[in-house]
Amino acid sequence: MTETSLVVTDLHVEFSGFVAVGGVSFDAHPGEVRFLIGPNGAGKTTCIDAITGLSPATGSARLGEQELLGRPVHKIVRLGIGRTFQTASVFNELSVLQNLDIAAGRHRHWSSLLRTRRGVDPSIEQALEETGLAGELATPAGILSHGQKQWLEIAMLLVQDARVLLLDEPVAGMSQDERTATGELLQRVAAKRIVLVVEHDMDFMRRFATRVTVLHQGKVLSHGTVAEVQADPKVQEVYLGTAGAATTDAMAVVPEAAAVELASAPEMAASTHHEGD
Amino acid sequence: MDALIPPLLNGSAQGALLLLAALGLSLTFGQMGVINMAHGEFLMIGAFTAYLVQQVIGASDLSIPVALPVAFAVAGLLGLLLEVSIIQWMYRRPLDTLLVTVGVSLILQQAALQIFPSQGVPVEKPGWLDGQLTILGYDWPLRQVFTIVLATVCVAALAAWLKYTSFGRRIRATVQNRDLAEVAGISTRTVDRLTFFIGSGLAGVAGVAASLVGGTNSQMGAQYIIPAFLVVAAGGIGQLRGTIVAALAVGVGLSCFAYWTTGSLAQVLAFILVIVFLQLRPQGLFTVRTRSLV
Amino acid sequence: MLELTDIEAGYGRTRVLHGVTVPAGKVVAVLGHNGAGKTTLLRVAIGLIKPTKGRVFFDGEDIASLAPNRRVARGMAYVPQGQQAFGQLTTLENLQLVADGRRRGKALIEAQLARFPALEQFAARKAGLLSGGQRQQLAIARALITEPKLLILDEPTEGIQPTIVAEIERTIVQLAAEGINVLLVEQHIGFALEAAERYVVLASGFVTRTDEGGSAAVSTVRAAMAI
Amino acid sequence: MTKLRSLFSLSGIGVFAVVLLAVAPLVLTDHWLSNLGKYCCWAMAAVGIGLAWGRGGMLVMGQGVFFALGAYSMAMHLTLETAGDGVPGFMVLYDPLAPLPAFWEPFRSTAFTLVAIVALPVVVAGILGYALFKRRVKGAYFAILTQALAVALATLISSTIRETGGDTGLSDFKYFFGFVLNDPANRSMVYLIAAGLLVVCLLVVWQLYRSRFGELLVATRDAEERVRFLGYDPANIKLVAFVVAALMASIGGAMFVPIVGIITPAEIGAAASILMIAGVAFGGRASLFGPALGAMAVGWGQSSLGSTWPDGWTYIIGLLFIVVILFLPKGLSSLPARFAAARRGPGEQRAAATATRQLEEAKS
Amino acid sequence: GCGARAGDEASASSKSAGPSCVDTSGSTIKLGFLNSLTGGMAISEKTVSNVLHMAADEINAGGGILGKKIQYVQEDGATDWPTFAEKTEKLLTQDCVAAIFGGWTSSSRKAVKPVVEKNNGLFFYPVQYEGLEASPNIYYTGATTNQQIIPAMDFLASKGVKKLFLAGSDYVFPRTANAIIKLYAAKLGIQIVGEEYVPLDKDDWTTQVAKIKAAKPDFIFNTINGSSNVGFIKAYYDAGLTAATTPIISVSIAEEEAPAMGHEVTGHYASWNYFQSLKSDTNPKFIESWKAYPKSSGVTSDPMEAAYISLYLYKALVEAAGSFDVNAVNAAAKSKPITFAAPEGTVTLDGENHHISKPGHIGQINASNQFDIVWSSDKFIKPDPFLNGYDWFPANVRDQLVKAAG
Ligand SMILES: Nc1ncnc2c1ncn2[C@@H]1O[C@H](COP(=O)(O)OP(=O)(O)OP(=O)(O)O)[C@@H](O)[C@H]1O
Ligand SMILES: Nc1ncnc2c1ncn2[C@@H]1O[C@H](COP(=O)(O)OP(=O)(O)OP(=O)(O)O)[C@@H](O)[C@H]1O
Ligand SMILES: NC(N)=O
Ligand SMILES: [Mg+2]
Ligand SMILES: [Mg+2]
Repeated sequence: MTETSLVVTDLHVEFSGFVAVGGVSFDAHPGEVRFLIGPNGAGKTTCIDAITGLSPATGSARLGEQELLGRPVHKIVRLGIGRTFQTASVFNELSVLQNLDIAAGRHRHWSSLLRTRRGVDPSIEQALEETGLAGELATPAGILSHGQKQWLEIAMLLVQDARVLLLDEPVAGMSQDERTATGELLQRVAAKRIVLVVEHDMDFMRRFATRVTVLHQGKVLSHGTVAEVQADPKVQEVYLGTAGAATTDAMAVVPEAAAVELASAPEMAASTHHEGD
Repeated sequence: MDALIPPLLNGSAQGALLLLAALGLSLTFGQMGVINMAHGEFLMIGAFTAYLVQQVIGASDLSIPVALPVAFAVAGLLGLLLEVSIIQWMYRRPLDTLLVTVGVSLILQQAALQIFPSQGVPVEKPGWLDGQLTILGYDWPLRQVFTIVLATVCVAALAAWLKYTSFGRRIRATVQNRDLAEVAGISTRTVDRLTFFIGSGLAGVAGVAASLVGGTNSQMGAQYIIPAFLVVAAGGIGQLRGTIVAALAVGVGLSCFAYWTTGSLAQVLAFILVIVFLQLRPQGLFTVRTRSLV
Repeated sequence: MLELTDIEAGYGRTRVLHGVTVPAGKVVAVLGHNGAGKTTLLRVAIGLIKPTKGRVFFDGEDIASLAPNRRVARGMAYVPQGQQAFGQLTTLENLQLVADGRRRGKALIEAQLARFPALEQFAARKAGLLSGGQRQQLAIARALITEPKLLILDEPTEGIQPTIVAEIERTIVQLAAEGINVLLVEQHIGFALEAAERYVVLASGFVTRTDEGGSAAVSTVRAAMAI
Repeated sequence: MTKLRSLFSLSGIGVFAVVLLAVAPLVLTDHWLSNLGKYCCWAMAAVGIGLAWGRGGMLVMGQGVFFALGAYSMAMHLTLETAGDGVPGFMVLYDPLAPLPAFWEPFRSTAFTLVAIVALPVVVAGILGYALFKRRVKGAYFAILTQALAVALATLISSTIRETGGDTGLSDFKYFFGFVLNDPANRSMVYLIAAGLLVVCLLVVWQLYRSRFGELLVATRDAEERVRFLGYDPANIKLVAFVVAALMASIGGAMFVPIVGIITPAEIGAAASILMIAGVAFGGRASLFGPALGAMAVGWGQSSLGSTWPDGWTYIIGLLFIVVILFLPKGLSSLPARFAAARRGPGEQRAAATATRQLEEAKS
Repeated sequence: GCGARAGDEASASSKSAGPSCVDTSGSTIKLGFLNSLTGGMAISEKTVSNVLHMAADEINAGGGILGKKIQYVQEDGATDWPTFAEKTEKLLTQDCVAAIFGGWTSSSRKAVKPVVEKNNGLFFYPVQYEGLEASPNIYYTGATTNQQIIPAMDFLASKGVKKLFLAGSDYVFPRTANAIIKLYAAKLGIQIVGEEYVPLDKDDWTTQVAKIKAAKPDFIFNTINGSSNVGFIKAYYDAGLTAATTPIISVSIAEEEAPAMGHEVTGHYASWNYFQSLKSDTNPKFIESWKAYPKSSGVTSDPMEAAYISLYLYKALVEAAGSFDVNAVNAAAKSKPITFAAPEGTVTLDGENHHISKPGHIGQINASNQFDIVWSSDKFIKPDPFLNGYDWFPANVRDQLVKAAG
């Protein structure tokens, strides 16, 4: 694998004595949808916080040759790391287009800041299509619904052209169809980028994960393919419970055809935005 | 020693007065997030109340003890009126409360100027505050000791109220997330009103203490408001012990600087030091952090 | 117990709900896509949004004019979407806040701490420092402490680990069995339909389907959601 | 649509310029013209506050500090110009034998003074802003801190009477860069410079508001931490707005001196700084013209209502604060939009048609 | 087009002082009253403003000035010196008043001065001040230093004071006055054991009083203005100082202020030219009229008296000149001695420096907050704003000041 990878080695995060992450190592490569799972409080979000510079950490997190730890947040972003938040945060007063335009700004020369936006960047248009937000272009982001905001966040990552996407529970609160669409979007995105997803939706994980790392109490409990992890009794005990085997969720009964049909973005948009039409 | 003890004694009294002025703010600003620029005028109202009490019962030994609860009630009720009429509509934009209350403070100042004699009114010190206490061979005016005792009592009462009743929790919950507090069964309106009543009432008490220090006139509140805010900010928003430490530090600092340099420069130095301190510790002395992003 | 009829509501001039009626029932599930108006509906139910039209009945009484905290006092409890907690208060204080003034307040807190071990472990930690899932557990515990007659849950299992999701699902079924009513927004359609006596499907603020739960087919519901 | 709006604003600035620069000198008496010049100076500071506060969310309650930098730079120069080679008269009063304080010396130079008016606020605001924003000081803290700075500076000036003229201030200037200030022709020239500078300030914010920077600034106001995760340092974004605002205040202060003929700590202290904000809030903090017009209106109110009804004026300005913030948080300039929206009625707000049209327009 | 540049002064000054717009054709004459009715100094200035109204009413009742009734325009200086300048200009150029009366602080006067000079107007200033000034466009009816400060020092010397402490507000008057006091004290052999200033708008004096107590002076010279005095007095008594041990001599506490201190101030001294207790022919009438005046505060004081007579002085000047014209008024002041039977005695205007002669008095505060006069100058003191008659005042300073004043 010649492309740059994200390599986390022996990551430690401590909060005034409490060890939230105690020596976690994992890696993620372009072309895969990497999952990070584990019980509540296992340290997943904290790992992402550490990689993105939000929490002070020791150990190492490298993107290719670049060490990420110890840099300020915005410098890490400029190296190509993008993330979403467990609770969606977008610029409420700005329109969807403006949100995306700002996200796209990282690649522009600073002098372009002083000029007026003319036209819509192709990358923005594409991201709008991908996430089905095209109809909401002029909507202030503050009045989007929960799920729409999450899509907007993903779209912002896309236009940001991040090399690494760290997604903290990206499908929480989405309906099954929307989860499917999002998962497929992530699969497409992952072709050229590193995608790391934190999720508790096991059906979602089963469908889209290539490799999985399980955290527990700040340590790696297990890792491997979906099947390997699911079969691990330790994982079943602390995390999966019966969900490892049973299929309480509707995902199992989704006809493949329906999923495919739903995957095309414009229809998805039509189903979510109302009043407008 | 001569250069240290007197400013220390003076300064702790000055700090105590500042603490009294800041105590109400640590509730309304620190806990509720309301930036009440009219707090100084509530203090002024407390001082005028002391005057009126003296007019009614004479400047007897009793006048100040009587004036304290009356000033608390009067300033508190005015604060309540302010909350009900204006502040209650503004909890979702705390920064704007600053501007609204600037308007209130202008109006209260002008009203005081027109209602009372323009040169101010005299509030007399009761006889039992005449004299000094001798500490380490230095005279400590009883009036200063009284201010310290008063501040201590108020702080203790407030701390106990916040700690031993569930009210402290409810105030903090209400400020953090009104909707959530409401659906957690808290009557946020009651919490708001009561907090504002007590915060403003404490300003009234501070006003009685201030009336024994300087002039009682329409401008007096303006002297206290910015230092009081600085003290609350430097102490750490919502941190009672921070407010106490900061008030004493500023009081002693002011006094020392005034002792070593000049009164005017002392003001400047004290301000600059607090500003620099806040720059170094933007969350104040005692910090509370959360992970929430925005 | 809770019944909403012909609700119209929104934000400012934006209307989100158009004549939504939610029937009474032991467990009522509200289903719908993102932005369909589910959360808005629940906010109307608890009183955070005043509907511009329609009526809200609780225990046979019109409660449309009651403030949320009065509704809570009458036995409604609400778990909002998005892992909400009072971040500056400790976990324990978050619970004490609702237990204050209740008889057996201490015991109620104990019971919830037993149900959610993570909360017991981090009782002294500021809730703002908890992980997302821990906060969500806290939110549910806070609602349960009030011993409500009606529990309103907005995607309660969002962000929670599978073992505890199972625990919460068990709890919901159990509460229902104990006679507590539940109004539930849930994306796990399977579970929602299993638990619900009745369900309502919202699409773009309109009710597109109302039916008995239990035996309902997931595909029918999904079709109704996509209208 | 946006394009149209911004052209509309531009022509608004044009009209404003014509009124200030051509019409006002023709119709106003000398007294009112110089008053108008004074309002223009406040308006410059207000335009900056609009940028920093309205768009950037930084409630700058101490613009008096920067106003002072410009004003005192100018006043020191004019004082020295009036004093000729000697020490200014007021200094002789307090200490006849001491020399001119060292920091006064460079202000003998015209060039240095002009540079100082521009560079001082940039440097001071730069350092201050850098320190504050890097430490993530914001909201009420920021407001109170800046206010405290204004108080501290005013007190410092008051307490250094020999060095700065103290509470009494600096006044009695005879010349303005070689021009005799008493000459009406020169006074209208000074007015025209101030009015012209105000128009320039408006043009600057007009461009900033329609630029990407303007959007970024609003984004930073709404979710500062989130901006970080898009690869920007919000501290820098805020810093730019803060420095520009400081510069505008400084220029306003500098022009205030020859127009009004006196500068005192009261013009830069807490009350003065708050009054500047009053104008901005009144006119509309986030709008283009609101801050300038609001500041001018407050200035005019002070001159005219303060005359006819001195006791009442304080009540009016107090009520203005309350009513505007309570009922019109976006200021008077939001009134037209409100009426329009009310007429349009509900439902159409998020009309998809508009969005699509905008997309088309943006694409082309 | 550009106007005059430095150097072509002649053309400039002729242009600037354009023809006066004062309208003397009707049956009334417009005068401007300018005091702080709002802000910190309203505390002192409101009374002065009220007494001006009373004087105007009196003069109107007596037939007005040159047969014209006074029609006054009241302006608020708002305790803001630039506002004083703006309002002065407005009164002179928009309202076209014939003269302006008011002001209190020296700062306000210094703001007004260039404006009245530029527009060739008239300003009547009624408060004791620090001297070292004489403008052709200002008439000073309050004391200059040699009529108040110097008598006070003479009084202290006569009492055998050896150690003096100076306490003042931090602005031009106390600073300058104390500079002069220090010069004169050196001459009198009085040691200055300390000097403290507190900003006008602050009134916490506790630390400064502690310093005073430590310095053990025989007397305190008080040049504090406004309500800051209250804080000073309170801190003074808190510290256990008394009139018996460490008396205060003040130049700004008068009948009005004494009862407002919140502590009885019996036994302290003040140096003024007028006291309510003064026995003179015209004083009883003045006191009576004031007590009867609707907005009265009940007592009279030196600044009020000076404001009161400023209007009468103007009337006398105009009637001597037979005209409201500024140049004519100034010429009349120079050509014949203007005298006026003031409550403080018969005062004479010095046509050169525009100050008036005044008697120096030291009063001691009694239990009813009135002043018992304990010392008086042997005659009316001629105004000497630049202290020409005092050899201890350095000539080079005087020269520089005169030069700086232009
Ligand atoms: N700033 C902090 N101070 C103290 N403890 C913290 C802090 N941040 C996180 N923690 C603790 O670290 C642990 C890990 O939290 P983290 O948010 O990483 O969990 P998570 O794996 O993302 O869980 P979830 O699935 O619930 O989102 C939790 O117990 C949390 O309380
Ligand atoms: N504060 C608000 N102001 C204006 N519009 C809002 C606001 N909150 C929500 N909306 C709009 O109301 C509609 C319904 O939102 P709501 O949150 O009720 O959806 P939801 O069904 O709960 O979606 P989700 O599953 O994503 O949580 C959305 O289109 C959203 O844009
Ligand atoms: N002249 C005075 N007292 O300022
Ligand atoms: Mg997490
Ligand atoms: Mg929702």
